[in-house]
Amino acid sequence: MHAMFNGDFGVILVNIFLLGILFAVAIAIARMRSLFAIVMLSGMYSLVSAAWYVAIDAVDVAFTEAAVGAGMSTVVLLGAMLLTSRTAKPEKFFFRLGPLLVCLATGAALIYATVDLPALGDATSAANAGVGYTYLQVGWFDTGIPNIVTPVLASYRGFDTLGETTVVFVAGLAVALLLGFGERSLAERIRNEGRTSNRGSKKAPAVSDEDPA
Amino acid sequence: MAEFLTDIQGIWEIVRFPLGALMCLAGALLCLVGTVGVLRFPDIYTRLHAASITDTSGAALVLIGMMLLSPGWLIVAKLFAICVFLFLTSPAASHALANAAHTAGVQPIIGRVGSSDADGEDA
Amino acid sequence: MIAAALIAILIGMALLMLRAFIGPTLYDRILAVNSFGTKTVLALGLLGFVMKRPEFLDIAITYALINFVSTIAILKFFRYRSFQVPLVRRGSGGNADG
Amino acid sequence: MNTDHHVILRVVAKMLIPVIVIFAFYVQFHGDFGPGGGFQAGVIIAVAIILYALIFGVPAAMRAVPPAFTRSLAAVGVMIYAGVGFWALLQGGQFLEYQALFHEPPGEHHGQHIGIMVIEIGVLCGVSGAMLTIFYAFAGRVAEIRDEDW
Repeated sequence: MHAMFNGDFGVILVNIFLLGILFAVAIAIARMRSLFAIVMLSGMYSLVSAAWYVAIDAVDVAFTEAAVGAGMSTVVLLGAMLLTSRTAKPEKFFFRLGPLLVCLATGAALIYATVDLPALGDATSAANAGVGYTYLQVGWFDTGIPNIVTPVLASYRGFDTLGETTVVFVAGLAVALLLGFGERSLAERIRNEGRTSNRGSKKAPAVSDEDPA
Repeated sequence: MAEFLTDIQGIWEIVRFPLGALMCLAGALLCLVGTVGVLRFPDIYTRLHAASITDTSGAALVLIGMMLLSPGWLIVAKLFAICVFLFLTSPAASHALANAAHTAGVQPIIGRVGSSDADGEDA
Repeated sequence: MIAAALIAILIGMALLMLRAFIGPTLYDRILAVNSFGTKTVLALGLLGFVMKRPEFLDIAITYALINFVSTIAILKFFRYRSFQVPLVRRGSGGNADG
Repeated sequence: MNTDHHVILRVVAKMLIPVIVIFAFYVQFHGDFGPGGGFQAGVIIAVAIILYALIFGVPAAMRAVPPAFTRSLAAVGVMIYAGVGFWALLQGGQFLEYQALFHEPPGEHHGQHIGIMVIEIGVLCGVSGAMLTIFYAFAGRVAEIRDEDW
Protein backbone atom coordinates (compact mmCIF):
# COMPACT_ATOMS: atom_id res chain seq x y z
CA MET A 1 0.00 0.00 0.00
CA HIS A 2 2.85 2.33 0.75
CA ALA A 3 4.47 1.57 -2.57
CA MET A 4 1.45 2.86 -4.38
CA PHE A 5 2.07 6.46 -3.44
CA ASN A 6 5.72 6.98 -4.09
CA GLY A 7 8.00 7.16 -7.03
CA ASP A 8 7.39 5.70 -10.41
CA PHE A 9 3.98 4.21 -10.00
CA GLY A 10 2.45 7.62 -9.35
CA VAL A 11 4.16 9.06 -12.42
CA ILE A 12 2.91 6.23 -14.61
CA LEU A 13 -0.59 6.71 -13.27
CA VAL A 14 -0.35 10.44 -13.98
CA ASN A 15 0.78 9.69 -17.53
CA ILE A 16 -2.13 7.38 -18.17
CA PHE A 17 -4.57 9.87 -16.67
CA LEU A 18 -3.26 12.81 -18.72
CA LEU A 19 -3.34 10.78 -21.93
CA GLY A 20 -6.91 9.76 -21.15
CA ILE A 21 -7.90 13.40 -20.71
CA LEU A 22 -6.18 14.23 -24.01
CA PHE A 23 -8.11 11.48 -25.76
CA ALA A 24 -11.43 12.66 -24.34
CA VAL A 25 -10.74 16.28 -25.31
CA ALA A 26 -9.81 15.24 -28.84
CA ILE A 27 -13.02 13.23 -29.22
CA ALA A 28 -15.04 16.18 -27.91
CA ILE A 29 -13.34 18.56 -30.36
CA ALA A 30 -14.20 16.23 -33.21
CA ARG A 31 -17.82 15.99 -32.12
CA MET A 32 -18.56 19.68 -31.50
CA ARG A 33 -19.98 22.20 -33.91
CA SER A 34 -19.63 25.50 -32.07
CA LEU A 35 -16.31 26.98 -33.04
CA PHE A 36 -15.99 28.98 -29.81
CA ALA A 37 -16.18 25.77 -27.81
CA ILE A 38 -13.66 24.18 -30.13
CA VAL A 39 -11.21 27.06 -29.62
CA MET A 40 -11.58 26.76 -25.85
CA LEU A 41 -11.16 23.01 -25.91
CA SER A 42 -8.02 23.34 -28.01
CA GLY A 43 -6.65 25.64 -25.32
CA MET A 44 -7.47 22.95 -22.80
CA TYR A 45 -5.76 20.38 -25.00
CA SER A 46 -2.56 22.41 -25.01
CA LEU A 47 -2.73 22.79 -21.23
CA VAL A 48 -2.97 19.05 -20.71
CA SER A 49 -0.34 18.23 -23.30
CA ALA A 50 2.11 20.62 -21.65
CA ALA A 51 1.53 18.86 -18.34
CA TRP A 52 2.16 15.57 -20.09
CA TYR A 53 5.41 16.87 -21.62
CA VAL A 54 6.57 17.77 -18.13
CA ALA A 55 5.64 14.31 -16.93
CA ILE A 56 7.90 12.73 -19.56
CA ASP A 57 10.74 15.22 -18.94
CA ALA A 58 10.52 17.19 -22.19
CA VAL A 59 10.64 20.52 -20.41
CA ASP A 60 11.58 22.84 -23.26
CA VAL A 61 8.82 21.44 -25.44
CA ALA A 62 6.44 21.91 -22.52
CA PHE A 63 7.54 25.51 -22.18
CA THR A 64 6.93 26.20 -25.86
CA GLU A 65 3.54 24.54 -25.68
CA ALA A 66 2.70 26.60 -22.59
CA ALA A 67 3.71 29.88 -24.20
CA VAL A 68 2.21 29.29 -27.63
CA GLY A 69 -0.74 27.03 -26.99
CA ALA A 70 -2.42 28.87 -24.16
CA GLY A 71 -2.19 32.51 -25.15
CA MET A 72 -1.04 33.04 -28.70
CA SER A 73 -2.87 30.26 -30.50
CA THR A 74 -6.15 30.96 -28.72
CA VAL A 75 -6.05 34.63 -29.69
CA VAL A 76 -5.07 33.93 -33.29
CA LEU A 77 -7.72 31.23 -33.65
CA LEU A 78 -10.34 33.62 -32.28
CA GLY A 79 -9.27 36.31 -34.73
CA ALA A 80 -9.40 33.85 -37.61
CA MET A 81 -12.77 32.51 -36.49
CA LEU A 82 -14.35 35.94 -36.36
CA LEU A 83 -13.57 36.35 -40.05
CA THR A 84 -15.55 33.21 -40.90
CA SER A 85 -18.73 31.71 -39.56
CA ARG A 86 -19.23 30.70 -35.97
CA THR A 87 -20.32 27.12 -36.39
CA ALA A 88 -19.07 24.26 -38.45
CA LYS A 89 -21.40 22.76 -41.00
CA PRO A 90 -22.30 19.13 -40.46
CA GLU A 91 -21.08 16.89 -43.24
CA LYS A 92 -23.13 14.27 -45.02
CA PHE A 93 -22.64 10.72 -43.91
CA PHE A 94 -21.03 9.48 -47.10
CA PHE A 95 -18.55 12.32 -47.15
CA ARG A 96 -17.45 11.38 -43.66
CA LEU A 97 -16.83 7.78 -44.58
CA GLY A 98 -13.66 8.35 -46.60
CA PRO A 99 -11.82 10.39 -43.95
CA LEU A 100 -12.86 7.86 -41.33
CA LEU A 101 -11.28 5.05 -43.33
CA VAL A 102 -8.09 7.10 -43.84
CA CYS A 103 -7.91 7.85 -40.11
CA LEU A 104 -8.47 4.21 -39.20
CA ALA A 105 -5.77 3.04 -41.59
CA THR A 106 -3.28 5.65 -40.37
CA GLY A 107 -4.04 4.86 -36.75
CA ALA A 108 -3.60 1.15 -37.34
CA ALA A 109 -0.27 1.79 -39.08
CA LEU A 110 0.91 3.99 -36.21
CA ILE A 111 -0.10 1.46 -33.58
CA TYR A 112 1.67 -1.23 -35.58
CA ALA A 113 4.78 0.99 -35.69
CA THR A 114 4.81 1.52 -31.91
CA VAL A 115 5.73 -2.13 -31.45
CA ASP A 116 9.20 -1.38 -32.78
CA LEU A 117 9.73 1.78 -30.76
CA PRO A 118 12.27 1.68 -27.92
CA ALA A 119 11.07 2.22 -24.37
CA LEU A 120 10.98 5.71 -22.87
CA GLY A 121 14.47 6.63 -21.69
CA ASP A 122 16.09 3.55 -23.20
CA ALA A 123 19.83 4.24 -23.20
CA THR A 124 20.56 1.83 -26.04
CA SER A 125 18.01 3.19 -28.48
CA ALA A 126 19.17 4.72 -31.75
CA ALA A 127 18.33 8.27 -30.72
CA ASN A 128 20.22 8.08 -27.44
CA ALA A 129 23.20 5.96 -28.45
CA GLY A 130 24.25 7.81 -31.59
CA VAL A 131 24.71 11.52 -32.08
CA GLY A 132 22.65 12.42 -29.00
CA TYR A 133 25.10 10.64 -26.73
CA THR A 134 27.99 12.45 -28.43
CA TYR A 135 26.33 15.81 -27.87
CA LEU A 136 25.76 14.99 -24.21
CA GLN A 137 29.42 14.06 -23.84
CA VAL A 138 31.09 16.94 -25.64
CA GLY A 139 28.49 19.64 -25.03
CA TRP A 140 29.92 20.90 -21.77
CA PHE A 141 33.46 21.00 -23.12
CA ASP A 142 32.46 22.73 -26.33
CA THR A 143 30.11 25.38 -25.02
CA GLY A 144 30.08 25.45 -21.23
CA ILE A 145 26.29 25.77 -21.04
CA PRO A 146 24.47 23.56 -18.55
CA ASN A 147 21.19 23.14 -20.40
CA ILE A 148 22.04 20.84 -23.30
CA VAL A 149 19.01 21.93 -25.34
CA THR A 150 20.33 25.46 -25.80
CA PRO A 151 23.73 24.54 -27.34
CA VAL A 152 22.13 21.91 -29.55
CA LEU A 153 19.59 24.44 -30.81
CA ALA A 154 21.80 27.48 -31.05
CA SER A 155 25.30 26.19 -31.61
CA TYR A 156 25.37 22.72 -33.13
CA ARG A 157 22.19 23.27 -35.13
CA GLY A 158 22.50 27.02 -35.45
CA PHE A 159 21.83 26.97 -39.17
CA ASP A 160 18.54 25.11 -38.63
CA THR A 161 17.46 27.65 -36.05
CA LEU A 162 18.25 30.45 -38.48
CA GLY A 163 15.93 28.72 -40.92
CA GLU A 164 13.22 28.42 -38.29
CA THR A 165 13.44 32.09 -37.40
CA THR A 166 13.19 32.93 -41.07
CA VAL A 167 10.13 30.69 -41.35
CA VAL A 168 8.44 32.53 -38.46
CA PHE A 169 9.28 35.87 -40.07
CA VAL A 170 7.96 34.76 -43.45
CA ALA A 171 4.78 33.44 -41.83
CA GLY A 172 4.12 36.78 -40.17
CA LEU A 173 4.87 38.60 -43.40
CA ALA A 174 2.58 36.33 -45.43
CA VAL A 175 -0.34 36.78 -43.02
CA ALA A 176 0.18 40.53 -43.05
CA LEU A 177 0.32 40.62 -46.84
CA LEU A 178 -2.87 38.58 -47.10
CA LEU A 179 -4.90 40.36 -44.44
CA GLY A 180 -3.38 43.84 -44.42
CA PHE A 181 -1.20 45.31 -41.77
CA GLY A 182 -4.14 46.33 -39.60
CA GLU A 183 -3.47 50.01 -39.82
CA ARG A 184 -6.74 50.88 -41.50
CA SER A 185 -8.75 50.52 -38.30
CA LEU A 186 -6.31 52.80 -36.50
CA ALA A 187 -6.67 55.45 -39.20
CA GLU A 188 -10.47 55.25 -39.01
CA ARG A 189 -10.35 55.51 -35.27
CA ILE A 190 -8.18 58.60 -35.34
CA ARG A 191 -10.43 60.17 -37.97
CA ASN A 192 -13.50 59.49 -35.83
CA GLU A 193 -11.83 60.95 -32.79
CA GLY A 194 -10.85 64.05 -34.71
CA ARG A 195 -14.40 64.46 -35.96
CA THR A 196 -16.11 64.17 -32.60
CA SER A 197 -13.19 65.94 -30.88
CA ASN A 198 -13.49 63.55 -27.99
CA ARG A 199 -10.12 62.40 -26.85
CA GLY A 200 -8.91 60.08 -24.16
CA SER A 201 -10.53 56.88 -22.99
CA LYS A 202 -14.07 58.14 -22.93
CA LYS A 203 -15.06 55.61 -25.60
CA ALA A 204 -17.63 57.79 -27.28
CA PRO A 205 -20.04 55.78 -29.43
CA ALA A 206 -18.44 56.29 -32.80
CA VAL A 207 -21.48 56.50 -35.00
CA SER A 208 -20.56 58.33 -38.16
CA ASP A 209 -24.00 59.34 -39.40
CA GLU A 210 -24.70 61.82 -36.64
CA ASP A 211 -22.80 65.02 -36.95
CA PRO A 212 -22.26 66.72 -33.60
CA ALA A 213 -23.67 70.22 -33.54
CA MET B 1 19.77 30.03 23.78
CA ALA B 2 21.70 28.91 20.73
CA GLU B 3 21.01 25.27 21.59
CA PHE B 4 17.36 26.08 21.84
CA LEU B 5 17.44 27.70 18.42
CA THR B 6 19.19 24.76 16.82
CA ASP B 7 16.68 22.53 18.55
CA ILE B 8 13.84 24.51 17.03
CA GLN B 9 15.48 24.28 13.64
CA GLY B 10 15.89 20.52 13.92
CA ILE B 11 12.29 20.05 14.94
CA TRP B 12 11.20 22.30 12.10
CA GLU B 13 13.25 20.31 9.62
CA ILE B 14 11.49 17.17 10.78
CA VAL B 15 8.02 18.64 11.00
CA ARG B 16 7.79 20.61 7.80
CA PHE B 17 7.63 17.69 5.38
CA PRO B 18 4.55 15.99 6.85
CA LEU B 19 2.98 19.39 7.44
CA GLY B 20 3.57 20.48 3.85
CA ALA B 21 2.28 17.20 2.46
CA LEU B 22 -0.79 17.47 4.65
CA MET B 23 -1.47 20.99 3.44
CA CYS B 24 -1.05 19.91 -0.18
CA LEU B 25 -3.52 17.11 0.36
CA ALA B 26 -6.00 19.38 2.11
CA GLY B 27 -5.80 21.96 -0.67
CA ALA B 28 -6.21 19.31 -3.33
CA LEU B 29 -9.28 17.94 -1.59
CA LEU B 30 -10.67 21.46 -1.38
CA CYS B 31 -10.14 21.86 -5.13
CA LEU B 32 -11.92 18.54 -5.66
CA VAL B 33 -14.89 19.72 -3.61
CA GLY B 34 -14.99 22.89 -5.68
CA THR B 35 -15.04 20.98 -8.95
CA VAL B 36 -17.90 18.84 -7.66
CA GLY B 37 -19.71 22.10 -6.98
CA VAL B 38 -18.97 23.31 -10.51
CA LEU B 39 -20.39 20.09 -11.86
CA ARG B 40 -23.56 19.99 -9.79
CA PHE B 41 -24.72 23.56 -9.17
CA PRO B 42 -27.71 24.71 -11.21
CA ASP B 43 -26.67 27.93 -12.96
CA ILE B 44 -23.62 29.92 -13.98
CA TYR B 45 -23.42 32.23 -10.98
CA THR B 46 -23.44 29.49 -8.35
CA ARG B 47 -20.92 27.53 -10.37
CA LEU B 48 -18.77 30.64 -10.50
CA HIS B 49 -19.02 30.89 -6.74
CA ALA B 50 -17.89 27.31 -6.23
CA ALA B 51 -15.03 27.54 -8.69
CA SER B 52 -13.77 30.94 -7.58
CA ILE B 53 -13.67 30.39 -3.83
CA THR B 54 -12.09 26.96 -3.95
CA ASP B 55 -9.65 28.05 -6.62
CA THR B 56 -8.17 30.81 -4.52
CA SER B 57 -8.19 29.14 -1.11
CA GLY B 58 -7.39 25.63 -2.30
CA ALA B 59 -4.63 26.87 -4.58
CA ALA B 60 -3.18 28.92 -1.72
CA LEU B 61 -3.16 25.85 0.55
CA VAL B 62 -1.45 23.71 -2.08
CA LEU B 63 1.13 26.40 -2.83
CA ILE B 64 1.92 27.00 0.86
CA GLY B 65 2.30 23.25 1.30
CA MET B 66 4.72 23.13 -1.61
CA MET B 67 6.62 26.07 -0.08
CA LEU B 68 7.07 24.05 3.09
CA LEU B 69 8.36 21.12 1.07
CA SER B 70 10.69 23.09 -1.16
CA PRO B 71 14.44 22.53 -0.98
CA GLY B 72 15.63 26.07 -1.68
CA TRP B 73 14.70 29.69 -1.45
CA LEU B 74 14.45 30.14 -5.22
CA ILE B 75 11.65 27.58 -5.32
CA VAL B 76 9.90 29.40 -2.47
CA ALA B 77 10.17 32.64 -4.39
CA LYS B 78 8.71 31.07 -7.53
CA LEU B 79 5.85 29.53 -5.58
CA PHE B 80 5.16 32.87 -3.94
CA ALA B 81 5.10 34.48 -7.37
CA ILE B 82 2.59 31.87 -8.57
CA CYS B 83 0.50 32.55 -5.47
CA VAL B 84 0.47 36.30 -6.15
CA PHE B 85 -0.38 35.80 -9.83
CA LEU B 86 -3.23 33.43 -9.05
CA PHE B 87 -4.59 35.84 -6.46
CA LEU B 88 -4.47 38.61 -9.04
CA THR B 89 -5.81 36.81 -12.08
CA SER B 90 -8.33 34.32 -10.77
CA PRO B 91 -10.73 36.80 -9.08
CA ALA B 92 -10.30 39.21 -11.98
CA ALA B 93 -11.22 36.51 -14.47
CA SER B 94 -14.19 35.48 -12.33
CA HIS B 95 -15.33 39.09 -12.16
CA ALA B 96 -15.00 39.52 -15.92
CA LEU B 97 -16.91 36.29 -16.50
CA ALA B 98 -19.76 37.28 -14.18
CA ASN B 99 -19.83 40.74 -15.70
CA ALA B 100 -19.97 39.39 -19.24
CA ALA B 101 -22.69 36.89 -18.36
CA HIS B 102 -24.72 39.62 -16.67
CA THR B 103 -24.27 41.98 -19.60
CA ALA B 104 -25.36 39.27 -21.98
CA GLY B 105 -28.54 38.81 -19.99
CA VAL B 106 -28.03 35.41 -18.42
CA GLN B 107 -30.57 35.23 -15.60
CA PRO B 108 -29.84 33.42 -12.35
CA ILE B 109 -32.21 30.68 -11.31
CA ILE B 110 -34.18 31.98 -8.35
CA GLY B 111 -36.32 29.90 -6.03
CA ARG B 112 -36.74 26.18 -5.87
CA VAL B 113 -35.36 24.22 -8.74
CA GLY B 114 -38.18 21.82 -9.43
CA SER B 115 -36.82 18.50 -8.35
CA SER B 116 -35.55 17.79 -4.87
CA ASP B 117 -31.94 17.04 -5.74
CA ALA B 118 -30.90 20.66 -5.85
CA ASP B 119 -31.52 21.20 -2.15
CA GLY B 120 -29.70 19.75 0.78
CA GLU B 121 -26.53 18.56 -0.82
CA ASP B 122 -24.58 21.72 -1.24
CA ALA B 123 -21.46 21.49 0.88
CA MET C 1 0.94 11.94 0.04
CA ILE C 2 1.91 14.48 -2.60
CA ALA C 3 1.06 11.89 -5.21
CA ALA C 4 -2.36 11.52 -3.62
CA ALA C 5 -2.83 15.28 -3.80
CA LEU C 6 -1.77 15.20 -7.45
CA ILE C 7 -4.27 12.46 -8.20
CA ALA C 8 -7.02 14.42 -6.42
CA ILE C 9 -6.27 17.46 -8.58
CA LEU C 10 -6.27 15.31 -11.70
CA ILE C 11 -9.69 13.92 -10.80
CA GLY C 12 -10.84 17.51 -10.34
CA MET C 13 -9.50 18.28 -13.82
CA ALA C 14 -11.52 15.40 -15.24
CA LEU C 15 -14.70 16.69 -13.57
CA LEU C 16 -14.07 20.18 -14.94
CA MET C 17 -13.54 18.69 -18.37
CA LEU C 18 -16.98 17.11 -18.07
CA ARG C 19 -18.47 20.51 -17.27
CA ALA C 20 -16.67 21.97 -20.29
CA PHE C 21 -18.23 19.30 -22.49
CA ILE C 22 -21.81 19.51 -21.28
CA GLY C 23 -21.93 23.19 -20.32
CA PRO C 24 -25.27 24.56 -21.45
CA THR C 25 -24.10 28.12 -22.10
CA LEU C 26 -20.74 29.16 -23.35
CA TYR C 27 -20.01 30.95 -20.09
CA ASP C 28 -20.06 27.62 -18.30
CA ARG C 29 -17.41 26.38 -20.66
CA ILE C 30 -15.29 29.47 -20.16
CA LEU C 31 -15.58 29.02 -16.40
CA ALA C 32 -14.57 25.39 -16.68
CA VAL C 33 -11.57 26.17 -18.88
CA ASN C 34 -10.39 28.97 -16.58
CA SER C 35 -10.64 26.77 -13.51
CA PHE C 36 -8.95 24.00 -15.48
CA GLY C 37 -6.01 26.35 -16.03
CA THR C 38 -5.65 26.98 -12.32
CA LYS C 39 -5.78 23.24 -11.67
CA THR C 40 -3.12 22.71 -14.32
CA VAL C 41 -0.82 25.19 -12.59
CA LEU C 42 -1.21 23.29 -9.33
CA ALA C 43 -0.77 19.95 -11.08
CA LEU C 44 2.44 21.13 -12.78
CA GLY C 45 3.87 22.25 -9.43
CA LEU C 46 2.93 19.03 -7.69
CA LEU C 47 4.30 17.04 -10.63
CA GLY C 48 7.65 18.76 -10.19
CA PHE C 49 7.66 17.80 -6.53
CA VAL C 50 6.61 14.21 -7.22
CA MET C 51 9.41 13.84 -9.76
CA LYS C 52 11.77 15.55 -7.28
CA ARG C 53 12.70 18.24 -9.81
CA PRO C 54 10.92 21.39 -8.65
CA GLU C 55 12.98 23.57 -10.97
CA PHE C 56 10.26 23.19 -13.55
CA LEU C 57 8.01 25.74 -11.88
CA ASP C 58 8.70 28.23 -14.70
CA ILE C 59 6.09 26.49 -16.80
CA ALA C 60 3.56 26.83 -13.99
CA ILE C 61 4.35 30.56 -13.76
CA THR C 62 3.81 30.86 -17.51
CA TYR C 63 0.40 29.28 -17.23
CA ALA C 64 -0.56 31.38 -14.24
CA LEU C 65 0.20 34.46 -16.30
CA ILE C 66 -1.11 33.43 -19.70
CA ASN C 67 -4.32 31.61 -18.79
CA PHE C 68 -5.80 34.99 -17.87
CA VAL C 69 -5.14 36.32 -21.37
CA SER C 70 -6.98 33.53 -23.14
CA THR C 71 -9.96 33.83 -20.79
CA ILE C 72 -10.20 37.58 -21.40
CA ALA C 73 -9.83 37.07 -25.15
CA ILE C 74 -12.65 34.55 -25.34
CA LEU C 75 -14.88 36.70 -23.13
CA LYS C 76 -14.25 39.77 -25.21
CA PHE C 77 -14.74 38.20 -28.59
CA PHE C 78 -17.75 36.09 -27.73
CA ARG C 79 -20.29 38.88 -28.02
CA TYR C 80 -19.02 40.10 -31.35
CA ARG C 81 -21.46 39.67 -34.23
CA SER C 82 -23.99 38.10 -31.94
CA PHE C 83 -26.83 40.45 -32.80
CA GLN C 84 -28.60 37.87 -34.90
CA VAL C 85 -28.51 35.04 -32.41
CA PRO C 86 -30.23 34.90 -29.02
CA LEU C 87 -27.90 35.92 -26.24
CA VAL C 88 -28.62 33.09 -23.86
CA ARG C 89 -28.39 29.81 -25.58
CA ARG C 90 -30.22 27.19 -23.62
CA GLY C 91 -29.55 24.32 -25.96
CA SER C 92 -26.36 22.35 -26.21
CA GLY C 93 -23.30 23.71 -27.93
CA GLY C 94 -24.27 22.17 -31.21
CA ASN C 95 -27.04 24.50 -32.26
CA ALA C 96 -26.68 26.15 -35.61
CA ASP C 97 -26.58 29.89 -35.94
CA GLY C 98 -25.46 32.33 -38.55
CA MET D 1 -22.57 56.02 -18.74
CA ASN D 2 -19.47 57.72 -17.48
CA THR D 3 -18.48 54.84 -15.24
CA ASP D 4 -15.48 52.87 -16.26
CA HIS D 5 -16.95 49.53 -17.12
CA HIS D 6 -13.88 47.37 -16.65
CA VAL D 7 -11.98 49.16 -13.95
CA ILE D 8 -10.96 45.94 -12.19
CA LEU D 9 -9.56 44.46 -15.37
CA ARG D 10 -7.68 47.66 -16.12
CA VAL D 11 -6.06 47.74 -12.69
CA VAL D 12 -5.14 44.07 -12.80
CA ALA D 13 -3.75 44.40 -16.32
CA LYS D 14 -1.68 47.39 -15.33
CA MET D 15 -0.14 45.34 -12.55
CA LEU D 16 0.23 42.24 -14.67
CA ILE D 17 1.73 43.46 -17.95
CA PRO D 18 5.12 44.63 -16.56
CA VAL D 19 5.41 41.38 -14.63
CA ILE D 20 4.79 39.38 -17.80
CA VAL D 21 7.47 41.32 -19.66
CA ILE D 22 9.97 40.89 -16.82
CA PHE D 23 9.19 37.18 -16.71
CA ALA D 24 9.80 37.03 -20.45
CA PHE D 25 13.25 38.51 -19.99
CA TYR D 26 13.90 36.03 -17.18
CA VAL D 27 12.99 33.22 -19.58
CA GLN D 28 15.19 34.77 -22.25
CA PHE D 29 18.36 35.05 -20.18
CA HIS D 30 17.77 31.99 -18.04
CA GLY D 31 17.56 29.75 -21.08
CA ASP D 32 21.17 28.68 -20.68
CA PHE D 33 20.49 27.14 -17.29
CA GLY D 34 16.92 25.91 -17.45
CA PRO D 35 13.99 25.58 -19.77
CA GLY D 36 13.35 28.60 -21.94
CA GLY D 37 14.95 30.60 -24.69
CA GLY D 38 14.31 33.19 -27.30
CA PHE D 39 11.24 31.67 -28.90
CA GLN D 40 9.32 31.30 -25.65
CA ALA D 41 10.33 34.77 -24.46
CA GLY D 42 9.24 36.32 -27.75
CA VAL D 43 5.83 34.68 -27.54
CA ILE D 44 5.41 35.79 -23.91
CA ILE D 45 6.23 39.41 -24.77
CA ALA D 46 3.74 39.24 -27.65
CA VAL D 47 1.12 37.90 -25.23
CA ALA D 48 1.76 40.81 -22.87
CA ILE D 49 1.09 43.31 -25.65
CA ILE D 50 -1.95 41.31 -26.75
CA LEU D 51 -3.28 41.59 -23.20
CA TYR D 52 -2.79 45.35 -23.42
CA ALA D 53 -4.68 45.37 -26.70
CA LEU D 54 -7.52 43.30 -25.25
CA ILE D 55 -8.00 45.46 -22.18
CA PHE D 56 -7.27 48.94 -23.48
CA GLY D 57 -8.33 48.45 -27.08
CA VAL D 58 -6.42 47.68 -30.25
CA PRO D 59 -5.94 51.37 -31.29
CA ALA D 60 -4.25 52.14 -27.97
CA ALA D 61 -1.96 49.16 -28.46
CA MET D 62 -1.26 50.30 -32.01
CA ARG D 63 -0.25 53.69 -30.66
CA ALA D 64 2.01 52.12 -28.05
CA VAL D 65 3.56 49.52 -30.35
CA PRO D 66 2.94 50.56 -33.97
CA PRO D 67 2.49 47.88 -36.63
CA ALA D 68 5.34 49.37 -38.64
CA PHE D 69 7.55 48.83 -35.60
CA THR D 70 6.52 45.19 -35.18
CA ARG D 71 7.19 44.20 -38.75
CA SER D 72 10.51 46.02 -38.71
CA LEU D 73 11.30 44.23 -35.45
CA ALA D 74 10.68 40.86 -37.10
CA ALA D 75 13.05 41.73 -39.96
CA VAL D 76 15.66 43.14 -37.57
CA GLY D 77 15.57 39.93 -35.53
CA VAL D 78 16.40 37.78 -38.53
CA MET D 79 19.10 40.27 -39.51
CA ILE D 80 20.67 40.09 -36.03
CA TYR D 81 20.75 36.31 -36.28
CA ALA D 82 22.30 36.33 -39.73
CA GLY D 83 24.64 39.15 -38.67
CA VAL D 84 26.27 36.90 -36.09
CA GLY D 85 26.95 34.43 -38.88
CA PHE D 86 28.57 37.10 -41.02
CA TRP D 87 30.50 38.37 -38.00
CA ALA D 88 31.99 34.89 -37.65
CA LEU D 89 32.76 34.92 -41.38
CA LEU D 90 34.57 38.25 -41.03
CA GLN D 91 36.62 36.89 -38.16
CA GLY D 92 37.85 34.13 -40.40
CA GLY D 93 35.65 31.28 -39.24
CA GLN D 94 32.73 29.58 -40.86
CA PHE D 95 29.13 30.78 -40.91
CA LEU D 96 27.79 30.85 -37.32
CA GLU D 97 30.99 29.40 -35.88
CA TYR D 98 31.01 31.05 -32.46
CA GLN D 99 34.42 29.70 -31.59
CA ALA D 100 35.90 32.00 -34.22
CA LEU D 101 34.29 35.17 -32.88
CA PHE D 102 37.16 35.95 -30.53
CA HIS D 103 39.72 33.55 -32.04
CA GLU D 104 39.50 31.12 -29.14
CA PRO D 105 40.96 27.63 -28.89
CA PRO D 106 38.52 24.78 -28.14
CA GLY D 107 37.59 24.75 -24.47
CA GLU D 108 37.23 28.49 -24.14
CA HIS D 109 33.59 29.52 -23.91
CA HIS D 110 33.47 33.29 -24.22
CA GLY D 111 32.58 33.35 -27.90
CA GLN D 112 29.98 30.62 -27.43
CA HIS D 113 28.24 32.56 -24.64
CA ILE D 114 28.26 35.85 -26.53
CA GLY D 115 27.17 34.29 -29.81
CA ILE D 116 24.33 32.29 -28.30
CA MET D 117 23.11 35.29 -26.32
CA VAL D 118 23.07 37.51 -29.41
CA ILE D 119 21.27 35.01 -31.58
CA GLU D 120 18.73 34.41 -28.82
CA ILE D 121 18.06 38.14 -28.81
CA GLY D 122 17.61 37.92 -32.57
CA VAL D 123 15.12 35.08 -32.15
CA LEU D 124 13.30 37.12 -29.47
CA CYS D 125 12.92 40.11 -31.77
CA GLY D 126 11.94 38.02 -34.77
CA VAL D 127 9.33 35.91 -32.99
CA SER D 128 7.71 38.72 -31.02
CA GLY D 129 7.59 40.95 -34.09
CA ALA D 130 6.09 38.23 -36.27
CA MET D 131 3.51 37.24 -33.66
CA LEU D 132 2.42 40.83 -33.12
CA THR D 133 2.22 41.37 -36.88
CA ILE D 134 -0.09 38.35 -37.15
CA PHE D 135 -2.19 39.60 -34.25
CA TYR D 136 -2.52 43.09 -35.72
CA ALA D 137 -3.41 41.65 -39.10
CA PHE D 138 -6.32 39.76 -37.54
CA ALA D 139 -7.31 42.46 -35.09
CA GLY D 140 -7.39 45.17 -37.73
CA ARG D 141 -10.15 43.34 -39.61
CA VAL D 142 -12.47 42.99 -36.63
CA ALA D 143 -14.51 45.99 -35.57
CA GLU D 144 -13.69 47.47 -32.23
CA ILE D 145 -15.83 46.12 -29.41
CA ARG D 146 -17.19 48.72 -27.03
CA ASP D 147 -16.55 48.32 -23.34
CA GLU D 148 -20.21 48.14 -22.41
CA ASP D 149 -20.79 45.19 -24.69
CA TRP D 150 -18.90 42.48 -22.88
